[in-house]
Amino acid sequence: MVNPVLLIALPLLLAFVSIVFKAYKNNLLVFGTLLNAGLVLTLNKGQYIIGGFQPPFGINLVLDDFALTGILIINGLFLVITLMSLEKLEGFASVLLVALAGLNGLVLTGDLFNLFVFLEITAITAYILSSASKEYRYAFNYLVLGTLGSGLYLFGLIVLYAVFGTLNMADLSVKMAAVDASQLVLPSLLIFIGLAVEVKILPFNGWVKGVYSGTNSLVGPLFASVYAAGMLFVFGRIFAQVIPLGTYLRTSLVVLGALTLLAGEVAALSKTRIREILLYSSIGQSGLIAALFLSGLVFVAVMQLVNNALSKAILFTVAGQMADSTGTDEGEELQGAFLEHKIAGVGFTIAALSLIGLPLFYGFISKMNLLFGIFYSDNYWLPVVILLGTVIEGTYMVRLLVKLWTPGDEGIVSEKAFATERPLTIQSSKVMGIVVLSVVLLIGGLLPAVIQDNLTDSGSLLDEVTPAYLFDLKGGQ
Amino acid sequence: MIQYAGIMLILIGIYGLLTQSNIIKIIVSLNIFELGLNVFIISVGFVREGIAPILTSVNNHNGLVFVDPLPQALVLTAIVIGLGTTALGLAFARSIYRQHGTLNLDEIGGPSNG
Amino acid sequence: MNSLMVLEIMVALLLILLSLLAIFSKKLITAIIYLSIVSMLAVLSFALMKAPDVAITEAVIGSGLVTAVFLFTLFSMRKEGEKE
Amino acid sequence: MKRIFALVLVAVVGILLFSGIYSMEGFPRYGEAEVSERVSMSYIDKNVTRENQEVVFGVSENLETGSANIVTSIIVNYRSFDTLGEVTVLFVSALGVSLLFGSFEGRLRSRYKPNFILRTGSKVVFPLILVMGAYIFIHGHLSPGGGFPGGSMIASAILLMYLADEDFRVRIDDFKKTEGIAGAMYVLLGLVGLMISNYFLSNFLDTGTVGTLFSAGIIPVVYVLVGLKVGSELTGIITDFLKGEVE
Repeated sequence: MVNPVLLIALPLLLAFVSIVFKAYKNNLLVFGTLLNAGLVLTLNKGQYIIGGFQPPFGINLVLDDFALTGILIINGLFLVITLMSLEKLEGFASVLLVALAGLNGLVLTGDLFNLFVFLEITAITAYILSSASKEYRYAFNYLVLGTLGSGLYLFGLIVLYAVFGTLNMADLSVKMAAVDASQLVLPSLLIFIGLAVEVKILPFNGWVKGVYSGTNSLVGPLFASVYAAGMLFVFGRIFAQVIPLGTYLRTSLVVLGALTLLAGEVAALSKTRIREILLYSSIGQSGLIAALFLSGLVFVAVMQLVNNALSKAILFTVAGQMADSTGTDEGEELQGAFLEHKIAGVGFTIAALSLIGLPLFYGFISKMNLLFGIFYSDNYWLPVVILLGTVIEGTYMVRLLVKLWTPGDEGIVSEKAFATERPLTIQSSKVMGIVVLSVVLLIGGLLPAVIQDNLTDSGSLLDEVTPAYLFDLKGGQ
Repeated sequence: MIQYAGIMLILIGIYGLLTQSNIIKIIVSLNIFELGLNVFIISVGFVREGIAPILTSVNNHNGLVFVDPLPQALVLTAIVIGLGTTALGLAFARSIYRQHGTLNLDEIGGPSNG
Repeated sequence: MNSLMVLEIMVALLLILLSLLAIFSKKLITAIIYLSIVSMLAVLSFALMKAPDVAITEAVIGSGLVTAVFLFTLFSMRKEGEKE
Repeated sequence: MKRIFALVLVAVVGILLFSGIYSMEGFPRYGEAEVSERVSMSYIDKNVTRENQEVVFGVSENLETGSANIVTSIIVNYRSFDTLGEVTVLFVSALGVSLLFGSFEGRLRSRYKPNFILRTGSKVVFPLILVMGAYIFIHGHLSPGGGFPGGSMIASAILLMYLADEDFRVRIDDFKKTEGIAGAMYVLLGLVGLMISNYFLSNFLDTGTVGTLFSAGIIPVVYVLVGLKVGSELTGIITDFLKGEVE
């Protein structure tokens, strides 16, 4: 039996070792990501205690369906993205190892303060990675907002500790369910704001524009898929399973998520640079997924999250590679770029269409489930908002695809066909990664059962909003 | 009393973050925010008749009234994490200064924080 | 007991006053020094709240090393830095 | 305008905070925390199964954790995983700082020349501070302090040398190696615990009698590692911040 703490401990160990043997740090990174991706496949569900002290006194790791889906996505995508962009590592190999450990810890931990520690680890690696673009003022802006956010999260959890006397998630969720929800508005709001900074919910997402728009083909997909997925999983864990929200608070937070969705999609419509379009689409998707988690629709939210993570990994890799090799990601200047890079182009198209939710792709399955799920939950305005968002998303994505697939004004495909100074090159490692991710999206669309059964024990999360891992806390007291 | 001061410090820190445009002053505000938070956390575990949570040859058994040790352990962690972010923020400040020749975010023209 | 409460109130008021001064001071160097004093006061308040471990750590890290790192940063760009 | 807006916003947040916190049922008034209703009670009793037992300084033996300092027992035993994370935070920020300052050469110089007394004085004080730092992290389970303040003290000794001697340099590679090895040892210690007792970071050594130097199982070992690691990390950060053009 493999203990999931290894997913955190081994990358950390390798990160510490990589400081001593500097020359081998890239090899250690590849080894670590491969090791983690392998370990994920051998895990058994259950509760794993750290230090030998039973919860709520000690820290525990919780590996239920939800967390298992999270670490599968995180470790799998981390491996693919790292292997795709090894040439972009620069000095960041040790930082990436720590990031891997931090992201796994975020999803696995069953303790609120331990979550804060992992939140800070992950956030600090993100600040460092966002300085890869040399736009330090954006990285600084992110640092200030992120630190403020995690500070507010800490504030909220201390208020909870003062009242309930425990930090363990399962213990807290039981104790909080016994209290009138109006008593919990303040700590819930503080924790919401703290996480909203990282999850990119309006109006706390001021950092996203600067940080995402300058990312390269390594940092872009990492942020938009792996980090985003990790943070959303944490958000889902806390707001769908731990903290009970009162009706009014729940509705207003869902509205905030829906507003984020609309604002993101509308902003994306008016942009011409590919990475800017994608970053606003990311904001929109985060708003959507957060709204679903807040409505208690955990299962469909996870599906949409997986779809978003897979698609964004491809989209940001291609967009980042365009910017890295040609120096621009302006849609006008890259007209017809895919005619010379058909495989990458097809991958990009699959990802974009899956993101919109067209049939054949995984996105369709997730969007159908999502709409039915919401209708069954007696909410009639949210599906309308989501459909509206989808229409807007479809408009700009198709417009972008048409631009990238059709040649420019001259009508000739040659090295002068697009107006960039340097030609677009895409390394074979990236093409292979894109193919792998596109195939996953296609399998998910054509044979949904394969992904569904592997990612979650299908349906088990749909019915249970309360955590499945509740254990007997009163024992011994 | 000290608990109120902690909350006030948090508010002063947030006010500083909203109004300041100088990078160093922003980091100072962030530090004040964190200090206030730390004071608040400790105050949550304070017991007026309690003693410090260390067994010594004088206070030698567990039946005595101790202040809550857990918030103290949490604050120790928070202080070190705060040091990490402060150092990184100041390193960014220096890189920004090298890049733009100023510490004023308004002059650089990036998105202002808040 | 009573004198301790008076001390607590004084520390609380000083904390608020000095952090306001730190935020509103025109010169960066004074802001940093006020921050250092606020940190020292926090050490005092930790000691008053029976948290010796935290007090020692904050004294060494908060008011010692953080101030030093702040000053080095300012020092490295002192020409512009002192104007605000 | 910006200031008025900020003031209004902060005032609203403040009113929400004060009214929200103090209207919560069960939020303890200042100085009246109910420790017995929190998980901390078990940390004080050194027994998470909540059986009543008496812990007496210098008498009780082989408890769950042998540390006389209850805060230390939380940091290194009950919530050791947090401490590993905390060390990692410092590690990764030191890494970030050195990445940002990687291209800088030379060393900043002050306007004031250190005089003879300062130079000799600090050379005398330097080993004293080092010993003090080491004392603090070795005795972390008995007295206030521990790995973090101890390590910081070592770093401040080196800071003093930097200030007192313009030509003082540390061999930063050695510190990086110490940092990496100490961190790796911490994780390995956790993995040994995992192998011996099936729990990561478990306290697998004898805990001895409360209040004696060799009494707390892995606590002194962990604190020595943390102290070395924090000391070398902070030294690294200080050295990086002192890099710069020679003016």
